[in-house]
Order: sequence, then C-alpha cells, then structure tokens
Amino acid sequence: MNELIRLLSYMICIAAFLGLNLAYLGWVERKGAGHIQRRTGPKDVGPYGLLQPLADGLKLMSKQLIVPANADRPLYMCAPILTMVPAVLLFVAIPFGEHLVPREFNFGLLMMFAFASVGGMSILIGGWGSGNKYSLIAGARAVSQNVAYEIPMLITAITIVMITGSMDLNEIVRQQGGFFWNWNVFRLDKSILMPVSFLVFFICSLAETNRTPFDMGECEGELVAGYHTEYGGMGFGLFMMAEYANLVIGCSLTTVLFLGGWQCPFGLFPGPHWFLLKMYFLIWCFVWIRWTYPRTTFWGLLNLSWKYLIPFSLVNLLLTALFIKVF
Amino acid sequence: MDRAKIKRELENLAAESLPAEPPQEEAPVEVQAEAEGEDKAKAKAKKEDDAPRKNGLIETEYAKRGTHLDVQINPDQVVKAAEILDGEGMTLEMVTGVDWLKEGQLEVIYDYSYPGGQLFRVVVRARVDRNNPDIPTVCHLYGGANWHERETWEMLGINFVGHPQLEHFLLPEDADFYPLRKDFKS
Amino acid sequence: MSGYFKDIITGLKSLAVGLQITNKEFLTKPITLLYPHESVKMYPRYRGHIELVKDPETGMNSCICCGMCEKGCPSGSISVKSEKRPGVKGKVLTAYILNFTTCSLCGQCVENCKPGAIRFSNEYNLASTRREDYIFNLLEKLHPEGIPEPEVDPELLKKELEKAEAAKKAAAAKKEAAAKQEAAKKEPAKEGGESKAEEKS
Amino acid sequence: MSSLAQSHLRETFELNIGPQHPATHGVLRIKVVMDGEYIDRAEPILGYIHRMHEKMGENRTWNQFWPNMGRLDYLSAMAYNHCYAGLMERAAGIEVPERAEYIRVITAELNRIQSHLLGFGAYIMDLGGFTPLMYAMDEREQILDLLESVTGSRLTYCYFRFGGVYNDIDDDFITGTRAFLKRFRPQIPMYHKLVTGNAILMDRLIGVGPVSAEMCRKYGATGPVLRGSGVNYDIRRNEPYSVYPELDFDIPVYKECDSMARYMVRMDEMVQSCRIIENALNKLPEGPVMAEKVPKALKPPNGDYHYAVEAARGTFSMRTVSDGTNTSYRMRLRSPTYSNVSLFEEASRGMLLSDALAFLGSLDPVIPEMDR
Repeated sequence: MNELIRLLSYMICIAAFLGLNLAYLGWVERKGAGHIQRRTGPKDVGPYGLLQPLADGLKLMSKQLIVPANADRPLYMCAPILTMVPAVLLFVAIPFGEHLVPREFNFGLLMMFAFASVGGMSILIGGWGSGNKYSLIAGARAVSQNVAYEIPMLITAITIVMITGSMDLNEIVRQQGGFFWNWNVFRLDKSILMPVSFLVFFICSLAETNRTPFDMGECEGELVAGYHTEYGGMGFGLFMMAEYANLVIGCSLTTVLFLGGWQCPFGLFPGPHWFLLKMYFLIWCFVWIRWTYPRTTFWGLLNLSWKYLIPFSLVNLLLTALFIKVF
Repeated sequence: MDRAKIKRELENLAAESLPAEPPQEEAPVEVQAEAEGEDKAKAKAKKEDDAPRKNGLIETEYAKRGTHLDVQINPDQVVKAAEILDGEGMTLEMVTGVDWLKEGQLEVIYDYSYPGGQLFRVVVRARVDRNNPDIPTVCHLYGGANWHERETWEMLGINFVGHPQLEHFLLPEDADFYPLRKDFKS
Repeated sequence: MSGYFKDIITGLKSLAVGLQITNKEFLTKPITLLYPHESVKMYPRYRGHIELVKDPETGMNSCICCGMCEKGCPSGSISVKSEKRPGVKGKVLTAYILNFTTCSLCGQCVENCKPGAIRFSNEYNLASTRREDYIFNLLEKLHPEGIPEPEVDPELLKKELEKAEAAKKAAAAKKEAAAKQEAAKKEPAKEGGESKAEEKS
Repeated sequence: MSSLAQSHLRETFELNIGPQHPATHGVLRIKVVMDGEYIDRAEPILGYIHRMHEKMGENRTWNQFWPNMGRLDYLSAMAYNHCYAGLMERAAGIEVPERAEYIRVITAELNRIQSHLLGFGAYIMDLGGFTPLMYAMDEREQILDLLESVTGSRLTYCYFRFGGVYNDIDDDFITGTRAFLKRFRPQIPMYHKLVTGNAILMDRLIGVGPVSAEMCRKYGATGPVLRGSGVNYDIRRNEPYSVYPELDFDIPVYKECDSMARYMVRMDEMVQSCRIIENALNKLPEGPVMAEKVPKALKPPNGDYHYAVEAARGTFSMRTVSDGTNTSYRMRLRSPTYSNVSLFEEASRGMLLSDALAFLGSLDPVIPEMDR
C-alpha cells in the first residue's frame, strides 16, 4: 500500500515536472534563439512572454487533426502517442536526488536504452503512416540514424558500467560522490579517454534526440518538416513535446552517467538542485548548439558515427578494461 | 577566340545563304507596298525600314548597338553558325524571337558572347516563315539553349525541330496561344 | 592517420569558435524594433501611396486636371474626374480616385505632375480585409470634413456669363441664319431642315 | 504506398520539391525522380509566377516600363534599373552626367551587398543554420534604410531615369554609407568564423555540386556560378559600363568549381563592393544628376539594342527592338538565374538529395526573375 502511494505521488510529480519542462523548454528555446539572433524572442504574452507556452498549447489543441487521405490511419494516429510513452516512462528510473527516485531498478541503465529506441520506432511509424514521401524518407533516415548512434552510446555506457560495476543509475551517482574529480568525466585513473568519451556520449544524445546538427528526421531545408509534415494540431504538439522530453532524458542521463548526478562538485550539500543545475546547463548547451550550427547531411552523420564515434568509444572501452584489469 | 576567323566564317555562311531564296524574302513586302497603293512614294521612302533585312553580315558599332557582329542567315544554317561559334569558345547567352507581323515572318535571334576576357558579342539571326516556323535546334551544342528555345517556342510558336522537350514551360499546360505574337489579343 | 586527428581537432576548434560567437551575441542587447509598440522612422522621401497637396494659401488642391498622372501611370490606377464650373478658372477636380490595389508605387504620376499637386504620403499602416478600402478618393482624403466648393470669382463669372450669353446669341443667330438658309434652299422639305438644325444645336 | 511510382528495373519514386518548399526560395518546383536518397533526374519546372514582363514591355511606354525593372529580381533591382537605363541611353543617345553615374554605381553596389547578404543568410538557412540569416538581415536592414532614404523604397526601387537618377543623394546618405561600411567590414570575418570555417558546413559544401567551366559556357551560366568555376568573367570588367573602369576593385575567382567556391565568390564580392562604394564616394563629383535634354516621350531610332550589366546573380542583359515609337516592339530580358538554374538538371544527376538542395542554394536562384 505504501509503495502504491509512493508510486502514485511520484507519477503526479513527474507529470507536473514533465509538463512544466515541456512547456517551458519551448519557451527557453525560443527565447534563447531570439537572443542569439539579436532578437527578443516571445515577449508579448505575459511578462517576458512567459505565458507563451500556454497560448501555443491552446492554439495546438484547438486545431483540427486532419488525417491525410492516403495515410495508414492506425499507424498515423498511434505514432505521436508512441513517441510520448517511452519519454514519460523513462523518468521512472532517473534519480533526481539520493532518495528522490521514482523507482530504483538495478537495471535502470538497460531500461533507459531499451525504451529510448522506441522513440526512433515512433518516428518511423509516423513517417510511414503519413503517406507522404518526405515523411517516408525522414522515417528511413531516422531509423538508420538511431541504429548508428545507439552503438557508440551503448559502448560508452558499458564503459561506465565497467567502472562503477552497476547498472543502477542511483548507484552510479553514489559512486561519483565527493569532489568533482570523482565524476566519471574526470576519472582519468580509469581511462584517459574519459573526457572524450563524455563528448561522444554528448554527441550521441544530441543525435538520439534529433537536435539540430543531426535532425535528419525533420530537416526543413530538404524534407519540409520530415516525419511530422502531415501532423497538425496536437499530433504535432505531441511530437514537439516528445522532443523536449527526450531532451530532458538525454541530459539527465548524461548528468547521471558523467557529471555526478545529484552530487555537489565540492562534496557539500548534495541534492536535486545540483542535478537540475547540471541538467539545465546541458539543455542550454543543446539549445545553444542548435542555433549555432548548420545541419549535417545524412551522409556526414553516418560518417561521424562510424568513423569517429564508434572507434573512439571502442578504444575507450578497451582502455578501461585494461586499466581495470591492470590496477 | 579569333575575331577575324569568326567574322570570316560567318560572312561566308551568310554569303552562302544569300542567293538561296531571295524571292521569298521579297514577296511580303511587295504585297504590302501594293496595299498602300495611294502613297507609294511614302512607302518607297519607308521601304528601307520596313523591308525585312537581307541575309548578310553587318559590323555594328558597339557603343550604339551593344553588339559587334550582326549576321543574318538562313534558318537551316543556325546549327552551322553555332558550331563555328562553339568551336571558338563562345557562349550562347540567349535565344529569342521577334514577330514581324507585316512581313509575315518570325525572327529568331541568338546572342553569343565570349566569356574569356575579350569583349565580343555576336548576334545571329534567322528569319522563318510565319506559317511554317521551323528552325533546327542548337540544343545538342548548347545545353542552355534548351530552356531558351522552349520559351521561344511557347511564346512565339517557333518550332525548334529536334528539340528534346517542346512542352509548356512558363505558361500553363493548357495554353493554346502564343502571347508574344503581335496578333495575340488577351 | 595524422590527418584524421588533425581533422577532428580543427573541426572541434571551428565548432567552438562558432559557439563563442553566438554566445557573444546572446549577451549583447537585441536590436529588434518592436513594431506595434514602437514605430518605424519614416524617411521624408518615403514613397507611400500618393496624396493631394493642400495649397496653404487657398486650402485647396492645386490640381489642374491635365490628366498627365493618369496617362503616365503604368497600371492605369489613377482616374481624375473633373468638370467645368461657372465662375471658376480652369477645371475643377471632383474626384481623384487612386486604385491602390494595382498601384506599383513607381512615382511616375508625381514626376509627371507639373503643378506639383500630388506627392507621396508617409502612410504605411495600410491594413484592411476589404478590397474596397484600397480604392482611395484622394480628394476626400484631403478634405475629410467635406470637399469645399471652389471660390467663385464674380468678375470671371460675369465675364463668363457674358461670354455665354454672347455665345448663346451667336448660336441663336447662327441657327436662325441656318434655318433661313435651309428654308430658302429647300422650301418644300421644311420639317426636315428644321429638325436638322435642331440636331446641330 | 500505392502512390509511389515504381519501375520494373529499379525502385525509383517521384518527389515533388516545391512549388511550396522551404528550400526553393520561392515558387520553383523541381520534379525529382529519386533512387533512394539519390537523385536520378531532377527537372526544374518554372512559371508559377510568370507575369509576362516581355509583353508588358511591348504595351507600356518606355517610361512606364520602369516599375517592372524592380519586380524582376527583387533583390538586385538596382542593377536591373541600371541595365534598362543604360539600354535606353544607348538607344536614344543620351549622355548621362558623371555624378548620376557615380550615384548609380554606389546604389547598385549597395544593392549587390544586400542581395549577397540575403543570399548568404538564406543559403545557410537551407543548410539548417538559422542564426546567420538573422545577422545578415540585420546588416541588410542598414542598407535598405540607406537606400530607402534616397530612393523612397525598400525593395522595388524605381530610382534611375533615362539620363540620370530620380533625385540626388544628400550628405546624410554619404555619411550613413560610410558609417555602414565601417560597421559592415568587421562583420565579414565574423561570418567566416561563424559559418565558413565551421566543420559541418565545410563538410557539406566542399566538393559538392561540381560545375565545370565548360558546363558554364554551354549553359550560359554567369555570375558567381561562373566565377566559382575559375572563369574570370565579370561584365563590370569585361564589358565595362557606367564608371566601373574608373573604380578599382578585384574580381574574386575560385577554381574549385564546387558549392563552396560559389559561396566564397559571393562573400568576397561583398568585400569588393565595399571597396567600390568607398572608392566611388571619394571620387563623387559635383554636378547635376539628370541629363539636360531628355525628351518626355522617348523615341529611339529603329533597330536592335543590347545592353548587359552584372547583376548580383550574373549577367543581366536586355535586348530591345525599337520601331521608332514610344513603346518597344520587342523587349527581351535575359535573366541570369534562368541560365544558371538550367544546368541544375544535368549537374544534379546522381547527387544525394541533401547535396542537390545545397547545390541549388549555391546557384542562388531568385524565382520572379527566372519566370519573368
């Protein structure tokens, strides 16, 4: 019974946290883009445009959901939901604080990866179901992109597992306690390639969340809007929200695995505030990167993965294994 | 690019074409002159302006006309002319047409220029009969002529024989008129 | 192999440089002009739609109704309506209609206007959902409170009246003379001649 | 997917890019036969905003044709104005005062910078980078303000007249232009740092969309496309008009023949345009801006006239056939993008879709000018 109440309250909290994040990350992105581009961004709806997400949501919800005539209707309808489900589910394993974990799994990391690949699936389903050639190309791209980037991401994660000896996310964070040199990024005693490995993981999460230098699924210069070309109203809204949810998850995971999660860099007052600080900094980096770089090609993206990221992560894995064995 | 050579060869080409069909060239003018029977003197004075230009090469003054050589040849010789100019490294800037309603002719104008440093512009013209406006295409020599010829075909109705794709281009697909012809009324 | 690492390093460096620049821009103040709250500074030469110029002395327009603007307009969007009024020198402008939907703001009309009766306005907030709103009567725009009647010059009126009278008399005389002539010429067909004369008058 | 046209030999499908597509800069439609992500055949289809400017030239008087010149290439309207002015001055034998020519050159070059700025920004936006567009727009806005202060219009300038320009420039414009140059010059190295040097962009542009000099010649491609193929051809130099021979500037030429070369030509041309403007401002003579005796109703003598200028996208030339009346008998407008884009079909064969669109962007098409 106690467990049930605990779970329920966590679910409500997560829904609130997620909802707030999804709404306001859009605002952050627009505001950030605005200021980077010498503009002001949203500013008229509420103070500093803070009510803008509300207005956007209202607009999206009031729109009619038009299903294209030659769409595969069931697939078309379920794709936006499918993209949202894993995003919400994944929060169950993320340790916000030492005791602020919805559910402690001892295989949290595994679950993360298992569900994350469903996101790519939903893009494929949406792209295929729309009955639009642009969407179809986008879907095909999204799949090979996900496949290409999950490999280095997984290998890097395995490195972490080897260092910490656990797949429990909270346990991984616990092991990074103390000063910031105990964080996995700086664990040079385990493998000198750890910072590089962090970079690899960061790039992979960028690609996995379909953010700009790697947004092959929706590159508007070529594929109009990619997999969500045919989606309007809340269908599009869900895709949009899922993107931000994935962003939060990707950054959370990076924080947990490399930046010591809820641990304080100076060993003082660890807690969820540190986690949020690190996570939002990473999210800001994502936004910053998005509004700075042009997009790669599909080709360049695969090249990057197979030629640079996978070799690096493999070397890192080997080095780590060696260091663990030797020392 | 050899100016003298281009001039010589085009001159030869124009001279070749000169005796070929003089009566056809003359015919419409006579009709017109007859029509204006009453002020024949006036027509005669004006005849020089009104009469279609004879085939031949004119060296035009660049400052006044914007071209250096202006050559008029027979329609079947435009490919030959294009070959000469292509061999000298000239580029085909545009193909266009003019409708000479009074003479009952359509004129096709090819503008060549030299992209290699020297300033040299050559205009090649050919006149085709308005009722039978066939002229060979130069598409196989100049890829860029494709669009220009296609446009000239759809605007003026000049049929470029051998053109790979004489389809509507700028106008709607169901357009059955030639808007740049002088007798076109919208 | 060294090229491989060199590529990575130069690539990462170039990416870092880009981030630096956008970061710098992020921290500088935005330069946007927030349009509905602030308004754009208009240049005196701004070519808006045309408007009639109010003569400061008479408070009227100085259009002489020559129609040069109408003729010069490439799209035929101007139509000048005028009439002759008794006692007023020249023609009187009754309506100056600008069809702004077809106007291309080229300025040929202003250039062609010899008396300088039209100029460009600085108005740019022209938004409407109805097409009819863009058919301006510039005369009404010049005098929103009502178009004033042009001043009647009594001397000119007198002269004109006299002239008209004289013309009338002359016409009558002519008519009479013509009728007489006609009558003299064609005695039997009297009616026909008369009707012809009537037609003429 | 029943709608995918499938051939027996290879699985290809047709994809319509445009007429409404974010990468086509307007209403250009490209019918593409795709083999997976590769392009089998791409056929540009034009005419979505065809307005028959050439017929308008036959119906309108010489003076009335002025507004049309701004509506062809809305980005480099000044150069188009220049061509028309030059054409009619050549036809009617009008001498233009020197000051007017200097003003023409200054405004036309400002216009060129403006056009290249937008071309640059929009090109990077095609490639997915949105921010450079906004920076370019910021600079462009300064130019538009300057040009508005002198011509009264921001885009469709109808500023030149036969025998001069509509109105004189004032000191505010001169100081404003100098201030702009001072402000703009350091921006170009910033663009190079932010965009050109970016590894992602280099990866996308270098070696993509090869167009050889021979291909340019065959298709009549001009402007940055030709100069990006290693041919040093610029009407301003090779067929000097106006006062360009008196001004000193270089013609940027790149031999790489790829998208990067074309992009770099545009970037360098902006620098050269700055040089021209500065030079012209220094040399600006006093005097009238309109020729004295220009008849209101122009009647050039019978015959053909041809005039070419270097617009932002290449050689814009006009050929008019006058029959001695106050309208033209035939007006032919040769627009540069028309020829530049015509080589797209041949050059894009076998390209990846994303490369082809990067290549299309590097041709910098302006659709109203192609369709005329």
